[in-house]
Amino acid sequence: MIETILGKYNYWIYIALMMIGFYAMVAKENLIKKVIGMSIFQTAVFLFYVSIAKVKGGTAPIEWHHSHLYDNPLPHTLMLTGIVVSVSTTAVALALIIRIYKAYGSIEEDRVLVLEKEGGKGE
Amino acid sequence: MSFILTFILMLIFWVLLSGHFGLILVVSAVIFSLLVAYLSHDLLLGGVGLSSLIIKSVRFIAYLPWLFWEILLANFEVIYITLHPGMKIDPEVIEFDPALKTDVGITILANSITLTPGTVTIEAGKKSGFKVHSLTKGADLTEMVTKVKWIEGEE
Amino acid sequence: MDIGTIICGVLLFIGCFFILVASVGVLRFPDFFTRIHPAGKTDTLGQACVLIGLIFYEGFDFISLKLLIIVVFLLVVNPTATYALANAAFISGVKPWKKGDKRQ
Amino acid sequence: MMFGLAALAIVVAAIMVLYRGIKGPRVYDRLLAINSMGTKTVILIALIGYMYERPHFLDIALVYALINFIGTIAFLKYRETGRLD
Amino acid sequence: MVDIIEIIYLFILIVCSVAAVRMKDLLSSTVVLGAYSLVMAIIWMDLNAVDVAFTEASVGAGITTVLIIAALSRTTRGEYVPGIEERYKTRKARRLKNGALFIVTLCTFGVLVYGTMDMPNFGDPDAPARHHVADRYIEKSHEEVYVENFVTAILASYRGYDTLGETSVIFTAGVALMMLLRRSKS
Amino acid sequence: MNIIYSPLPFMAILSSAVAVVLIALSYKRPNLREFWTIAAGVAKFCIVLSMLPEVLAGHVIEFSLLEVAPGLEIAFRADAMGMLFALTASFLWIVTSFYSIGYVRSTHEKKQTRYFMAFAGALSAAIGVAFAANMFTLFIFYEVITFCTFPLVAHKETKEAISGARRYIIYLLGTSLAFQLFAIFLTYSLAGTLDFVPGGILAGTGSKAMLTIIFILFMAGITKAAMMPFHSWLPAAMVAPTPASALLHAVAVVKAGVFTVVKVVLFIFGVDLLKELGLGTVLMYFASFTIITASIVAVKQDNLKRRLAYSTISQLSYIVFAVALLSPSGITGSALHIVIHAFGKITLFFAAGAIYVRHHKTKVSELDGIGYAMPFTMIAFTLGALSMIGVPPLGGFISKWYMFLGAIEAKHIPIIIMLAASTVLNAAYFLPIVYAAFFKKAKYGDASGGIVTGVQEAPGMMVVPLVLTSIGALALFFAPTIFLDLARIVVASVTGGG
Amino acid sequence: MNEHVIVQTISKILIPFIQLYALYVLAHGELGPGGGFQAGAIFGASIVLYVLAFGMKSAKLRFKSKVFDFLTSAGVFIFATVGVLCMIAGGAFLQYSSLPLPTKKLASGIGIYGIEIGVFITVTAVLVTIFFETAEQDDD
Amino acid sequence: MTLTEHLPILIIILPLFAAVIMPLTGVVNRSLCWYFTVVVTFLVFLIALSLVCNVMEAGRISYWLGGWKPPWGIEYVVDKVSALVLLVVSFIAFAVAIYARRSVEKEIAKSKVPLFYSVYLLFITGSMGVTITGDIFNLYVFLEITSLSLYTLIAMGPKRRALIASFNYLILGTIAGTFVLIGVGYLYMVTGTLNMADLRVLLPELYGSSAVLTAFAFFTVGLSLKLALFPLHIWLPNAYSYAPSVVSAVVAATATKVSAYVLFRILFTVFTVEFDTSVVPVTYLLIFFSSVAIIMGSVIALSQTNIKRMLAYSSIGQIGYIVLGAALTNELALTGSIIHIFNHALMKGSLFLVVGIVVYKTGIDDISGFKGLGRKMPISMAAFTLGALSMIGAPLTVGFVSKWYLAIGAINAGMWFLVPVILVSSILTAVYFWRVVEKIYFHKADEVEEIVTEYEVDGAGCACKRFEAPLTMLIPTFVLSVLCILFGIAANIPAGIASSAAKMLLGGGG
Repeated sequence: MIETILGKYNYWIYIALMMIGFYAMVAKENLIKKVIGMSIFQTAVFLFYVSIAKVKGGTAPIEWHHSHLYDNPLPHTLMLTGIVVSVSTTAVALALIIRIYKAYGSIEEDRVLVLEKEGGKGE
Repeated sequence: MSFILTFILMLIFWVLLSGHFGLILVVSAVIFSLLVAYLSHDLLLGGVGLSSLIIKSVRFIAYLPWLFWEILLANFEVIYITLHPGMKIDPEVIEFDPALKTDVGITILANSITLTPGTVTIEAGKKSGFKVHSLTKGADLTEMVTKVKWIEGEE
Repeated sequence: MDIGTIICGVLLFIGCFFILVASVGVLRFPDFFTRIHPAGKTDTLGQACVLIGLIFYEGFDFISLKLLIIVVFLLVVNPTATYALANAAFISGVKPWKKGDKRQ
Repeated sequence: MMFGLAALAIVVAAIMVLYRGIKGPRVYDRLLAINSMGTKTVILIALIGYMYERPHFLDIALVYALINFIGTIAFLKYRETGRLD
Repeated sequence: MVDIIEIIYLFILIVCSVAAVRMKDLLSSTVVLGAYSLVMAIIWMDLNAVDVAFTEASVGAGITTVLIIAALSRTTRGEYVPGIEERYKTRKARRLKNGALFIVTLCTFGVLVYGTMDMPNFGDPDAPARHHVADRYIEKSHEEVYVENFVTAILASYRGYDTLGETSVIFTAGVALMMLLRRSKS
Repeated sequence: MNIIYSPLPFMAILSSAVAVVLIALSYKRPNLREFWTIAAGVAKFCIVLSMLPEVLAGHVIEFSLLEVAPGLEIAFRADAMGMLFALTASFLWIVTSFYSIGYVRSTHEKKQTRYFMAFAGALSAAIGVAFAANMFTLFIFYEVITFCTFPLVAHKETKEAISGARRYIIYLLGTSLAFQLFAIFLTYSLAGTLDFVPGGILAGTGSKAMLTIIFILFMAGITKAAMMPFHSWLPAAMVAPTPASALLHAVAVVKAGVFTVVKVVLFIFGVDLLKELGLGTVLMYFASFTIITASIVAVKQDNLKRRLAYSTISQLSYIVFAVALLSPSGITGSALHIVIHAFGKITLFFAAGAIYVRHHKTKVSELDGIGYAMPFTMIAFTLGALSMIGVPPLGGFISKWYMFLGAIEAKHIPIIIMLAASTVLNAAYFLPIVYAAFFKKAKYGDASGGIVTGVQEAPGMMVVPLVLTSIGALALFFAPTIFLDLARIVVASVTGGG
Repeated sequence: MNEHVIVQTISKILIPFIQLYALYVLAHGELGPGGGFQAGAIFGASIVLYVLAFGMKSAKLRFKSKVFDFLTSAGVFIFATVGVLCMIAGGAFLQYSSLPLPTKKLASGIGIYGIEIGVFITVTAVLVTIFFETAEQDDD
Repeated sequence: MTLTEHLPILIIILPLFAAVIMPLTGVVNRSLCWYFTVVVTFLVFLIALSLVCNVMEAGRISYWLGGWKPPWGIEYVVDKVSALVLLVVSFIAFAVAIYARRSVEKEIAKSKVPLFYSVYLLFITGSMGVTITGDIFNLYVFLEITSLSLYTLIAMGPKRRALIASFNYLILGTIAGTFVLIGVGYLYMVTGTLNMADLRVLLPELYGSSAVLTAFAFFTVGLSLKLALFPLHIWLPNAYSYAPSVVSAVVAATATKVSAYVLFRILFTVFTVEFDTSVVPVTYLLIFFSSVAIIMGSVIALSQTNIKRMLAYSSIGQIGYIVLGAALTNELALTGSIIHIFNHALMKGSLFLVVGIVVYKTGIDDISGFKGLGRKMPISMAAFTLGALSMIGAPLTVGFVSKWYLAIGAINAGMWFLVPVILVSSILTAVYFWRVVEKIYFHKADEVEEIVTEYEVDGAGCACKRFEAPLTMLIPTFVLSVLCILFGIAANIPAGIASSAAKMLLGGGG
């Protein structure tokens, strides 16, 4: 049991991070907070992937005359793509937030919904 | 003029960074240096003559050892202040106008002031003059101002 | 153990000491303007020391050149960042702490 | 070992700075702390490179050295004019 | 030694993320997110993921923070704090919603923990992920792709098509931004 | 029994479907439009008629159009049972067309094009039901009837019309989707086919409970047969223009319903299976209940069309009841009643329409003395009513006779009493009208202007058809050979050649 | 930000170096860490720095947003074209070894370099576009 | 290699190229964009058609990207299922592209039209990339392209509410995408491969492992979120109803279908049927949720007054059908499910296109706005009626065919109690569509006249006359709705493909 917990410490941290991000993403009213939560959420997954790649005593996956034990390069590659997706999503989300602010004058989800019902513009 | 200089500078920088000389790399080094030079030559060395550039660079390099010495000296002072349990600080804001003419001069002076412990530039500009936050009272900056002016070549 | 390693060790020690002290300063000092002193430059010096130590360890090759470039850039960039920060705070009206004020 | 100890010292320093970064009280304090952490990161990356005996990852440290302050400048501009353009 | 640094940094990571999420001032939140990114870069280094660290460095330091600040500059900085009355009015609904979401989060957490139980240990050299496909990349990429960086070899050659997808994603984001925010000149 | 492959059944359907298009295209020229209607009616009747000799000779005409999906085939088969229905429907369509033309012209209805299109569409579908070779095809046309008749019911576009139409479609579509389709699904998955086979396809395929469920679902799903719990759409649909009601109630919709019931009973389950399950008796009692109840309700109705509607409900149940007897004579009676009731009821509706057109009367209580004003109409009405009651020498007698025989064959003696009682009830709701029309004095000084002395018939376009149909009702008593033969062929096939 | 002489001066000095460094990262993706995306991000950052130091107006004079619109497309186009060229040369999509070059090593190198440049161009252009569109206030 | 062998990649690359060039085309000549889009989507459609033919002839086509053998490189797989989905997506894309011209002119700012087409094509690219790929990570990448372009397209809606709809979708879409990514990670961790076919070989040994179960759970939840299975549908109604008409149509017709397809892939290709049914009883859960979706979607649709929202909720119900068919895991039901992907695309496409026409012409998207339109726009309304009949599942329409297969499949699976679910929802569908149809034909138009003249561009605008939409909008709409009938009558063709596809999926062919 102890070994399971200690042997996978990276994974536990990733789970914790992910949950923090996930909760922020769904529960926070502020839209920018949601985006921040999203960022954390996605980074957590990257951490998970990169943790898969790690090998004890391994070295970075760039050819090197000394070592013969490399870390797994594939997850790294995948996560480069992941980061790009994350940045793109963040950018689009921010653009939407700016537009929402322009239209409603608020970036709080519940306020915006109230304003939508009332048909007015806040602040 | 500045284009060529920037190009050469960039090429040198590339070589320092790279240390590889494969065919593709060398070709791309040249192309990329040209590209950067094209894009940014007026930024790095906009409107500066070659001779004054060399003079200023030499003077700046000559200025550096003194600066490092000052930095080192004053650092110990900060360490002393920091670690002293009594926290012997008495900050003040000094305002003065060094009457520097060039941007580079102002920058050098401001950053030098910031680097030498005990003082941090909090405002610097041609019009507004300098405002310096000092940890202890009575910081003396005149020597530095003179030296920077010397670099600028205004004496 | 060659001489480079020893010098490196010494410089690393000094650098780390500087950095640690700077951090203590950041923690201890009473307000923003005083904190910026250790954070802005004691730190810088410490970092420069560490990197120069690494240069000595490495000897002279392209890697140590790169280290040198890092040092140079750090020395150029750090004070600018410090200045930018101080200026931002100053412009938006943060009052410098005077002796006898309350800690912030 | 030597690098490891140095790195640990820097980690300790980073923790102290981070405390300031989270506690505040003002946003300037936070930014100051984060900025300071940024420079520590440069060192740490370099040291980790040496610990793994693969120092040519200094490229990453160089990135931080070169562009880490952009955020600070953006912050300055935002505080000063309220806009970034 | 690296492990120790990594563990410490992992905890710092959690502290940072909690702080970033909890702060009321969005600017501070952004700043702390910057710290998060820095810490993450170190962790990537510790995990030998240099390319990822590089990306994190260039994106985290140069782009994300600035973008969020830009968004703040065009919206508003503070998180809206409702007045006492309003808060009282919506308290029940909010509690219910947050409670439900918390339970959802907890469920996900449970599933993840459950899934982690059977994973190979962290850093296990015999883990299946390390073999099968990855072996070939490490052993053959120099002969087949003539590239020293395995990550680049996979990125550009073995899975080059993924990279095309990735570029398309970025392109999409660019066009999206033009669509959403560009003002027509007329 | 030979099978002849020929597209004739499909042509019969197509003829009026083509008419739909032609009518739509000539919406600007009323005369041409109505010509198409009539022409299609005649063409259809001719086609149907041309198949008659073959069918009477005991052959079956089959045509497979296409396979929608594996197991789902649109195919047509003209057999005796379908022929019965198709002949009636196609003949009555011609008559109704004339009547309709007279009706809509004299009431100046709007959207006549839509009206005629829907009419033609409904007829196509009715023939489709008649000639369907499998349950799937039948279901399709069953639904098409629903959709085509909807515009007819909602024709007036008043609130009342629309709500009536809504009820109409909810009942018909809802039940058919919910129950009938379900039953079809279950049937298919049990039997692996949906073809109508004399003697049934479900025998020996599923458990007793399952088959019972399917049977109940079918009976609940075929709402067009207007069995008692699902009957209320029919009075609601009375908001339609009278020719539409005539068509709906005498021919297309309800007959399609009972026809489907008959098909399901005889060709999906089969006589033997139902006997074995004992479901025929259940259905029979159900139908009997409807007959009696609907008749009682009909007596109370003052609105003429509503009274006719309840009469229809009761008469339809005769058909169901007769087939549920599962005896040869019963089936014969059932088949005959489809035809005979059609003629009788359409006459009654035509008469009601004529009264409405000429005098704007809709209530039974207003009809005093109308027989003198509209002698032809009311004589025809009387003939129709007598046929409904089952008085000789009218067609209704024959079918009732066979039903009695069937009940005796099936040894359901209590049922005979029910039949007698229902006949009395029939008389009770029809005869007062006849009595009032001819023997009561018209009330002068009525708010609606009253009845003016002298003959005031409806336009000839309306009177002629209704007289024709009444003559038909009469003729069926004297010359039922064709239909009787057809019915015998049906009986022969479903009872295993017995 | 006219008064920030220091920031402007330092930016002037740094921007060319950052740009060159970005290109260096691009070129050395095969040898060390880095590649098109990182290079693009760094290059984009240099332009962001320019905007921050000298203002949007000056930046738009210098870096036309139309050019970036063009580059946004051009990058993906280059990438895909490399793939299609491989197809035309008889291989599968993105199969560099089929490129008609003397050695496979060169073919692979050129192919990889080509797509990295494509990625680089798109990433730079998009990041700059994103920043331009996000940061620019509407003055109405 | 011949051109035919390159078709699997061309079908992706072609629209991608077009999307990339589109903004530049817009600089040259804005009106060129539309022609360009139409031509490209048509070519793509042709390619899809020929792929379908090839697959039906030769079976599974595999294309190695970069020439690398599958477990090492990325593989494109065209089999019967994916070919069918490709065909659907490309056809709808083509039809909607034709339709888009006038609608886009009206709803999108002029300077953004080229960008709009670009994003539209990216969306198509992404959808088809998701469909055709045989590599789970590549799937994620293309899923994200699809999502990002979709967020943008939705945000272009004319009302400001579109922005919130888009943002909410972005949040949930990102969660979904990341869940898929986690699933990919767990599978990769325990097997070391990303290729679907390879995974299928490697996974059975590991079925007991909790990591595999977790991966499966994340895939299922993430994809359910993407395809808006009932409790996770919250993003869909707003997204559909506030998006521009063109987008509503194309999204409703393709986006969720593609997600459903991916779910099939995960359920049947990556994992095996035995896993779905015996190791984890996920099929029962899916059956439950999809049944709830079928009923709830219809019930909620019943109470809607906005026509787009009504259609959106109806989509939720229809998605329930698709998932239900898959969850029953027998051949007939799966056939129904696959064919419903095809059919629903046709029906919903045509319905949304008609709504788009109405919005284009009158500016009203409320059900009451349909009053009396039967006379004014006979052709569009005929199309709407045909679509509605299909949705109800009247026989001889495509709707009936899918329901037939689903119902028979359900009975064959011994779950005949699902048949009432299908039928009840049919009735509910009938009720809420009939409401509209009745308004179209049997109600008098009230006060539409003023708005009509306001929107009447051609100047011929006498309100009592017809004001049918322009031909570019009318033709695709009508063609789609006629196809609803055509394939309802001649259902043998799609049913044949679908049933052999279902056989293949269940039989384990990759």
